[in-house]
Amino acid sequence: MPDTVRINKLLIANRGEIAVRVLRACRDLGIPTVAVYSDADRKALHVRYADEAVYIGGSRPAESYLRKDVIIQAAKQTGADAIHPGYGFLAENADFAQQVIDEGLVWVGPSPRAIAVMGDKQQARTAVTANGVPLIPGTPAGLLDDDLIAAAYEIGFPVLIKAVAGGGGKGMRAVHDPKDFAESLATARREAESAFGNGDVYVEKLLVGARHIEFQILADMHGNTIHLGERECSIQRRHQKLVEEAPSPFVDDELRRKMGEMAIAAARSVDYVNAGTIECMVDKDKNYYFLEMNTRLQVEHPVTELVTGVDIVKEQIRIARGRPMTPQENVMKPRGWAIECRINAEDPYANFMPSTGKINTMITPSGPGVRVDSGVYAGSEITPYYDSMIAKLITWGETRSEAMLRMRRALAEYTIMGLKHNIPFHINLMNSFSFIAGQVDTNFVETRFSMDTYEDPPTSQDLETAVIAATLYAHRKRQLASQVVGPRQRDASNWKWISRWERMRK
Amino acid sequence: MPDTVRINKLLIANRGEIAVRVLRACRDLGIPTVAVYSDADRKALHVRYADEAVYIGGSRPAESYLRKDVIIQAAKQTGADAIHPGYGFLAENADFAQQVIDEGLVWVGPSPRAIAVMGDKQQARTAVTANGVPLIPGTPAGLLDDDLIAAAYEIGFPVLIKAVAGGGGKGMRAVHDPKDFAESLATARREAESAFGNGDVYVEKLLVGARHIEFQILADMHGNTIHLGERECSIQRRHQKLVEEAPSPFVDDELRRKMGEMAIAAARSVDYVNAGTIECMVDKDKNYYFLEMNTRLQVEHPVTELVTGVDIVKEQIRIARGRPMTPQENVMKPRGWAIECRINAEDPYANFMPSTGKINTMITPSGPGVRVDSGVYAGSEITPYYDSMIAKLITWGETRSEAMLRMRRALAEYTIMGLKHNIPFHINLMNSFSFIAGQVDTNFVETRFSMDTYEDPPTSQDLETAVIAATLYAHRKRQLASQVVGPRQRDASNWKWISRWERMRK
Amino acid sequence: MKYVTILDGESYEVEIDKDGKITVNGEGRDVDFLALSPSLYSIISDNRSVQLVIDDADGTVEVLMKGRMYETQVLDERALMMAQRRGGLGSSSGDVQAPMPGLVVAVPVNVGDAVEKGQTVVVLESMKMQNELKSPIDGVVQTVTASAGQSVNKNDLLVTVTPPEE
Amino acid sequence: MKYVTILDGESYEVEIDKDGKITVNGEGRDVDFLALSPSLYSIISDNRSVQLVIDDADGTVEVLMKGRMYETQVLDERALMMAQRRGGLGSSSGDVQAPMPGLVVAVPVNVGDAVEKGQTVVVLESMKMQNELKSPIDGVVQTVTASAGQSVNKNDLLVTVTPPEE
Repeated sequence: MPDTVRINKLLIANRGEIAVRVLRACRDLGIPTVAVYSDADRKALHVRYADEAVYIGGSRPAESYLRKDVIIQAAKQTGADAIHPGYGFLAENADFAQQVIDEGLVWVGPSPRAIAVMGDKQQARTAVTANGVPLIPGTPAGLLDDDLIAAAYEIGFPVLIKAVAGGGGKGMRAVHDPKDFAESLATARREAESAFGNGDVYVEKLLVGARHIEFQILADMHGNTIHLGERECSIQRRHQKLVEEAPSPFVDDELRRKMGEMAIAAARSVDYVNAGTIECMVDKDKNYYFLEMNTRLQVEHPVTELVTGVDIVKEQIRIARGRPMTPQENVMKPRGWAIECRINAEDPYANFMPSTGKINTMITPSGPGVRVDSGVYAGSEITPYYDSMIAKLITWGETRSEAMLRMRRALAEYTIMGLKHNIPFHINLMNSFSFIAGQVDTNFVETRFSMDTYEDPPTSQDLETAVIAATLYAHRKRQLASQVVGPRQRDASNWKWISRWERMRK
Repeated sequence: MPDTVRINKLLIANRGEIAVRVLRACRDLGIPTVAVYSDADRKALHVRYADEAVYIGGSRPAESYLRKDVIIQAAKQTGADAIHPGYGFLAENADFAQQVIDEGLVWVGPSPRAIAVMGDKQQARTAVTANGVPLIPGTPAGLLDDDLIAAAYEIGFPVLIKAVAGGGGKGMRAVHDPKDFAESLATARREAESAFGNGDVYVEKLLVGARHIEFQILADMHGNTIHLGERECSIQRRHQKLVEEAPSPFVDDELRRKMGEMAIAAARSVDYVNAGTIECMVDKDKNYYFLEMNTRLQVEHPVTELVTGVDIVKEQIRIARGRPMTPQENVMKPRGWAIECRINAEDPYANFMPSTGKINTMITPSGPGVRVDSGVYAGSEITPYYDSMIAKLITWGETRSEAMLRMRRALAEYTIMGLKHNIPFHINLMNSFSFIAGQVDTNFVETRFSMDTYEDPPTSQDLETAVIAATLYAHRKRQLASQVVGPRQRDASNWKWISRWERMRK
Repeated sequence: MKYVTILDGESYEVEIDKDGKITVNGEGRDVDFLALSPSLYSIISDNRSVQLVIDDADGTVEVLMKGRMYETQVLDERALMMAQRRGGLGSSSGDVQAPMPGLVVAVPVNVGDAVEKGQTVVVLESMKMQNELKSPIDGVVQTVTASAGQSVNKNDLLVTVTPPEE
Repeated sequence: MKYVTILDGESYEVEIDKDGKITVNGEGRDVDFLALSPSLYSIISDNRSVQLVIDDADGTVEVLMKGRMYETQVLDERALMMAQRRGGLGSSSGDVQAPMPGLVVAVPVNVGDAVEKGQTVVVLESMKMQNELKSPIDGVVQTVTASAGQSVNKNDLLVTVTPPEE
């Protein structure tokens, strides 16, 4: 039986919305917080909301958020006795977890061994197979290019090239035609090398028309391991999730029971403790395969929170303290429906190109059934140093259709100006018949969705309103330009200009 | 059995947060919306969020939001077939309700007769007494000043002077000492005359140390009348509610059962249909008295929504359509706890003086368990024409203490700049031991709470931080002032100034 | 630059050198002070992160921090000397101005009346509420420019009170 | 003032008189057009209330309304004449600029190459993603100023494409 420890102060080794999310949980628990920040983040919301904030270096992650020693030093210096890693950065770094524990601090996460095993795709496959978990056919890691191409032929195209160290779609490429294999392999290795410092990849069978469905696991030090039901994450682009929901419109009680048992078996294969996620692919015939385990808090955890009533971050802290977790049973009957849209600084009209800049106007949606997890505000700067997700918009409803209607409403309310973002993408997605019907797979966005065509075309009134607005805009701009006085006129009345300038300063 | 009618488009005869709240419900139901607006509200959020918006006149309520004919004309003109009145303005105007019905539109509210009876304090007392509802001892309406003073002596001081047409604390005065009676009476009559065009008042016994507790009623056209449990509204100042919670820390199951039955009996006494609220006073010995019935949606309805899961505005629309309401049983076991803080543009450091101005910065709290119902945004103007409530912050928790911790957190996150507001009041209230212990009555804020004293005094570190900040602020301001160039220097380089001015314009 | 800053009757000597380094009563402080928006500031000092609303009026710098108001007076050397010569710090003004547009309902004082700090001198109706404007100081009513029934604009001077002769 | 505004290949004649009154193809329209913040506008027209994001670039006025993008060209009389003289409306530029700071990973084209609209001409790494920058037009690569391994700033010109001779 583990000892219960106190957490007197907690350091969050992260930034952005997830740092704010963890801060909020600590506030709700009455635990004082320490934020860490880079040069680019002095004005960031997590720094503003934390009780203490420690500067840890330059804007690039390698200069700050990835510096293990500096972060541990920040905890020591402020008297923090626990570290929550969020997701990304050092969250799945077993060495860091070990270092935290060796320094006598509480690590809010699973054991370094569980992180290491699940972080290595091959070790993970070996571990879960021992517990009877089904896998997608694939190769081991460490093969040379020639062996990989041979294996790909053996598995049969289409195949997926995946980075051994990967996550979040980086270093991942689908190959449908054998002739594209060499080029895709090179790109995947390059991306993996650049993102993780490790260019090793492996190949596995690509399931066509399959869904990405994952199970939320919670496990405490008292031997309890449960699942909180599934999340549907098939709305992806280039293997990056864009929309998640809970429950999945595809999962019935029987499939939930079977997959849930499998997910628990997978977690138990590494004696998992704390919150984690079992990612699976599910084909049209409801065959399911273990993809990987994410040994951390997941971006999309809020949809599970809204349909289970469990505050997953609070439970993480509770579990890390050695206490029994609050929920004790698998969630077989989620309450209502929740949908999350990831709000990214990416231009859906320009191939989802990331956008940087300063947010000059922001109206955040609220009201019944709406939650926003965000790390930005009007006045904050989106820099090129970190990933492009700036907020998560989550809605809840009694039914899937109520959750969708609320999401449409919330998206219409959400106003973010100053940079390009993907809210228009989400608005169009929520109007797409396939999405409304829940008929999606992981290729839906890339192959069956477009920002240029609408199932419900604009009315002539819409077109006319756009024309009028564009014309008035151009007209005003032209008038404004004609009012700009030329240099000769300016000299006449210096004083007027000065007073005008002074008025501007106020 | 009533016919079910369709609502194809709904007009909201209101402004501010409650107009936004009703708009959101319509959006969630897929019903197109029409907003109405005055000169002052062209940029208001309810105008931005509605599908259609009709200009109805000048900024003063009498020139716009109180113009019955113009509002009904706006509905006709846009093809709206239903009107939701929100609260305030015409919400409890029986003539307006009748006019709406006579025009063949759906009135989202109770019958004109129920409004009329409950709107007249004396008729209301007569009606509910017939159903065995207990009343506070008091006088009838229409008495002259001399008769009122005589009656006051008979009832026994302290007494309360109340406007017959009143609501929201206007035209209401507590009198503890007989010698103050005449002056308070004059003030109450003057306020009532100015607020409602009716200076008639009556006198009733003032219960000392009593709580304000109210029950939410829902009743449909199918003969169902239920309550959704109580709200505790004792945190008031000058009879204006500032904080509400559900459930009440004072109400046990037995009291809830008894008061709930009484509330249903009161509603049934006027054959009430739609959402309404029975306001009661409850003394220390759990004696309870009917105060009045509010025949409309209540400002504080969200706390009930959060602990019952019922969307009251959606139910109002459902009921108005003649459909059976969704909840069919009294709510005897609220789920968790909810607290609402009214965010008012009032300066708690200057006797709660209302404040006007433009909001230049706003960060709205969010995350788990937080809801904000607001009608403002950064850039919107708070004018002197309407009441000072600009938003409602509502938090939910499994327990009262979790809801309070979340409220503290949300208040700390809430940033509104550009005018004075009462968030500092709420922060201090949430730290007050009496509030934390739930030991409050309707006089708590005025008699036992202060913004100048803290139960937990500032640390020397806090004091020093304030001193450093103040000094740096003054220092910078001084430096800035010394940089303003004198007129002689300006002439030298006209071009520099122009380009500077042009940069400013961007 | 040397300042004396007064809070709750206590004086703090604050020195800010050209590089922005700060000492308080002679002890060095590590302070990162940043404007987030007009009136809104962030301080990180010895790792403590605090958000503050700062405004000034009539020589007082008001700092609102974690829901608490700290009223300070920041005096540079010249101001300190002048204040000491005047024989006291921070005597406040007796002007009563309209805090917002509204309608004057009543003016319950006359020129020459002795009034106490906190005594109502004007009743102003605005935002559907009757607001009682109080005298900021003990003293004598010097001028009354407001009258019942009059509409006034924000910052209009309504009543002035002067301190009693000593 | 008369304008011809083009949307989806269709031309609308829009006239705005000195009082701000508007006609579209000769029919009067009741329009209340208001700036809410930079680029954000509110229109109330015949009671319809719509929020729009409007921006312009290279002669195109982009209107984003209810999650949909409308690309328009607004031409006054002179611009219309010039466009007609040029023989066409709205030929777009062949410049490929860096949309954000980043690292050039690859430049898969050379000067003189024929490229199609939408063909990748530069791969730029930024925000931990590899972004493929495409040619905006069919044409021939005229200049290549970017090279693999190079760090570039926002708006740096990387490649220019000119339309093929006709």
